[in-house]
Amino acid sequence: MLLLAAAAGLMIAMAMMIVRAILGPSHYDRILAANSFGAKTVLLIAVIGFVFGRPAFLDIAISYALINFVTTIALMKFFRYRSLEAPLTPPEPRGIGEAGGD
Amino acid sequence: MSGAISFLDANLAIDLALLAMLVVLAAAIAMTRKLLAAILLMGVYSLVSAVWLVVMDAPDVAFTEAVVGAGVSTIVLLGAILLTRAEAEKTGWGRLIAPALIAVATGALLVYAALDLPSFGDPTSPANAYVGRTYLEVASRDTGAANVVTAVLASYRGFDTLGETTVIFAAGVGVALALGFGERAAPASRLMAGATGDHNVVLRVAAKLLIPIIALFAFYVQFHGDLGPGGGFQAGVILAVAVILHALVFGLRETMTAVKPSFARGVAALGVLLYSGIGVVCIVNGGGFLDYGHLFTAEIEAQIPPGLLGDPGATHHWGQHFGIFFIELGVLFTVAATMVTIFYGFAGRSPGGEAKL
Amino acid sequence: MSFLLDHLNYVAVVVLMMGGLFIVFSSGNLIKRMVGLAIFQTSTGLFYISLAKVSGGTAPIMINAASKEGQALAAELDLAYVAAHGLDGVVYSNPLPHVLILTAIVVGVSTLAVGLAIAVRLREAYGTLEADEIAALDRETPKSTGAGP
Amino acid sequence: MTDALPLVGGGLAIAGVLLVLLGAIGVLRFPDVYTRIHAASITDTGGASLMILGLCLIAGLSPITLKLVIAWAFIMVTCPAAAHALANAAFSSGHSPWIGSFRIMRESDEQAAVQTGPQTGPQTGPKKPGPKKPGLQKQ
Repeated sequence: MLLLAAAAGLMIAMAMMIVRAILGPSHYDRILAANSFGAKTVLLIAVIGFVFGRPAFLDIAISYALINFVTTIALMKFFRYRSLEAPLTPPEPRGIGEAGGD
Repeated sequence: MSGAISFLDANLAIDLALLAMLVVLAAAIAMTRKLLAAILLMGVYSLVSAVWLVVMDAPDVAFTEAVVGAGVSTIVLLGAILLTRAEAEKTGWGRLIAPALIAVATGALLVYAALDLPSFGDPTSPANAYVGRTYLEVASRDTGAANVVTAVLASYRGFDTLGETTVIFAAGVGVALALGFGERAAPASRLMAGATGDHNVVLRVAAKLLIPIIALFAFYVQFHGDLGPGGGFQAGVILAVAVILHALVFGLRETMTAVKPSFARGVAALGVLLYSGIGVVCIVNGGGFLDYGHLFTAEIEAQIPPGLLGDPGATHHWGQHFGIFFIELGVLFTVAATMVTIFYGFAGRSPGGEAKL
Repeated sequence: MSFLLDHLNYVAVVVLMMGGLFIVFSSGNLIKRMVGLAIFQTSTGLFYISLAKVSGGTAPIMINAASKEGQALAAELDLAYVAAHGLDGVVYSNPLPHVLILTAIVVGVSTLAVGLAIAVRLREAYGTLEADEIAALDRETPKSTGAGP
Repeated sequence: MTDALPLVGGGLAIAGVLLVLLGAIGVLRFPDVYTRIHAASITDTGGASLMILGLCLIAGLSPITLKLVIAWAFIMVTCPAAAHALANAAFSSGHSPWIGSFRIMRESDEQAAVQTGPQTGPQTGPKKPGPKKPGLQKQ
């Protein structure tokens, strides 16, 4: 019963994220909402697994946690750099040459 | 667990709440003119529908929807917008009337038809009572796989899955023909992504940490597919996402030296070849196409030690077991390599100026 | 459960489908149309999965009915309901639609990519993504239609 | 003792959800991107930690606990990294915080301001810090 309440709370939080993703106003707000939505989704899937007695499906939650990150990076890179192919270089070297690269 | 609210009510409540979210999201996508917002909401839509699929007892489908809908399709759409433009033309209100009428009329017809369907969750409905029930009864015994979805996908309906895999391969070829293999990707030195003031060290370190873990997780999903949700399709997409993350953070050129476009192409073809090759081996050994019972001849089967996979007393299905294993491997190769090829095609086509060619 | 609740799932899925259809028809922009098509496709999948759901069922991944997990699941079930439908032990949902939709999703994203690739080429050839403008350009210069870059 | 563990776990999960809800309210109500990122990222990681700890208590010692811990580890790596990347991208593309422009911070680095200015020109369409403020304060 406690877990069911937890699932309900998570879904309310997800609905709030959807509102933020629709309203914007800037694209960064939308990415933030999508990313945060993904984090809540991970939790919701874990909780649902326990509520319905099959907690073995946590693999899906784990894959969400990973994929969500990649999508956020892609969106961020799109809005910031208008490119998917450009590398994210380290900041301008301040006297330390190429250190910190790869 | 049984308390004031029963299992079924909880299931239905979560189900309807998620469907309401989906409807809101679809309406928002229809309203917005900003394609970027539409794509972002599309990603959220996939996430919600994946949670809904978990509630509907379809963890395999949820897995696929999660990695495909929220991962690859968002990135592919972003790549397409990058090469075109991010805003749709405004359509006048007058232009919306006819589509709205069509949609409402079709919807009304479909709702009318849907009301004649057996009620939701009916175990005796024609869809659930016959072949699905039979699969549930025999699949585990026939193939030794606990996950009935994997058993049906790779064994009973193996021919269908071969077709799907080939379609994916063909789609990869189509994208490559239309957009190239990313050979226009600019050398890193020409790209000014590391604009002054950006601190990308955290991202680079996190990505370096995550890329091998994502790849490892892909293989876990691949080889765990018999026992839990997972399999070649999901694992292939996750593996491709690892490559895509590398390209996003370290640059496309860098990735192309690690995973060459020609290598990706080759692996995509190899996957389909492996899949159909297994089918041919079965024919050669006296069975039908993809008839795993004949994957190994009797002499080979006799040489496999009985306790190879744990319990020596259990009846084993070496043909089924290895057949499913290799076929999922073929699916993994094709899906991963095709997704990488598609990403190369979109990301490697430098925006702007190409129309003059 | 009432008749409406029994069919609400299908109705909601039909609404989603029509949302996709509306986007496809109403939007002139080719990429927006692809998004609409993707929504339509996803909701078709949702419809199949709703058909496959069995009340009180669980995911079609076999669990040992004697294990702790299996017993917990079986304890949730109404025994009369199980007996009336000729089921035994843990009830599973129908796996077949899951298989169909699983592959359809991956095929869907591949074909989406093909559609988007064609849209990108159209944009490169015509300089626009609006279907109306492309058609107008075609009518103006019928010769140049096939001559992409 | 063993009967109490699920209850404690459920309580922890509820506490985590309350934290997540607080963060969601913050994301909805805070006035600009940076404060929203702040609200979302802290509560997401904190709420996730509490919830997963609670679920671990419910699951007991089993492979599921291991998976929960793995999921937690991934959340703890990806969420802060994504939040950082987001804030960094918003900042360096010239997004002004609600309290005012951050040009003061940039004065030491005038060249950077000149360089990033035109580059980010086309994509700053939706940020309109001026007229945005009053509307959000009224909420």
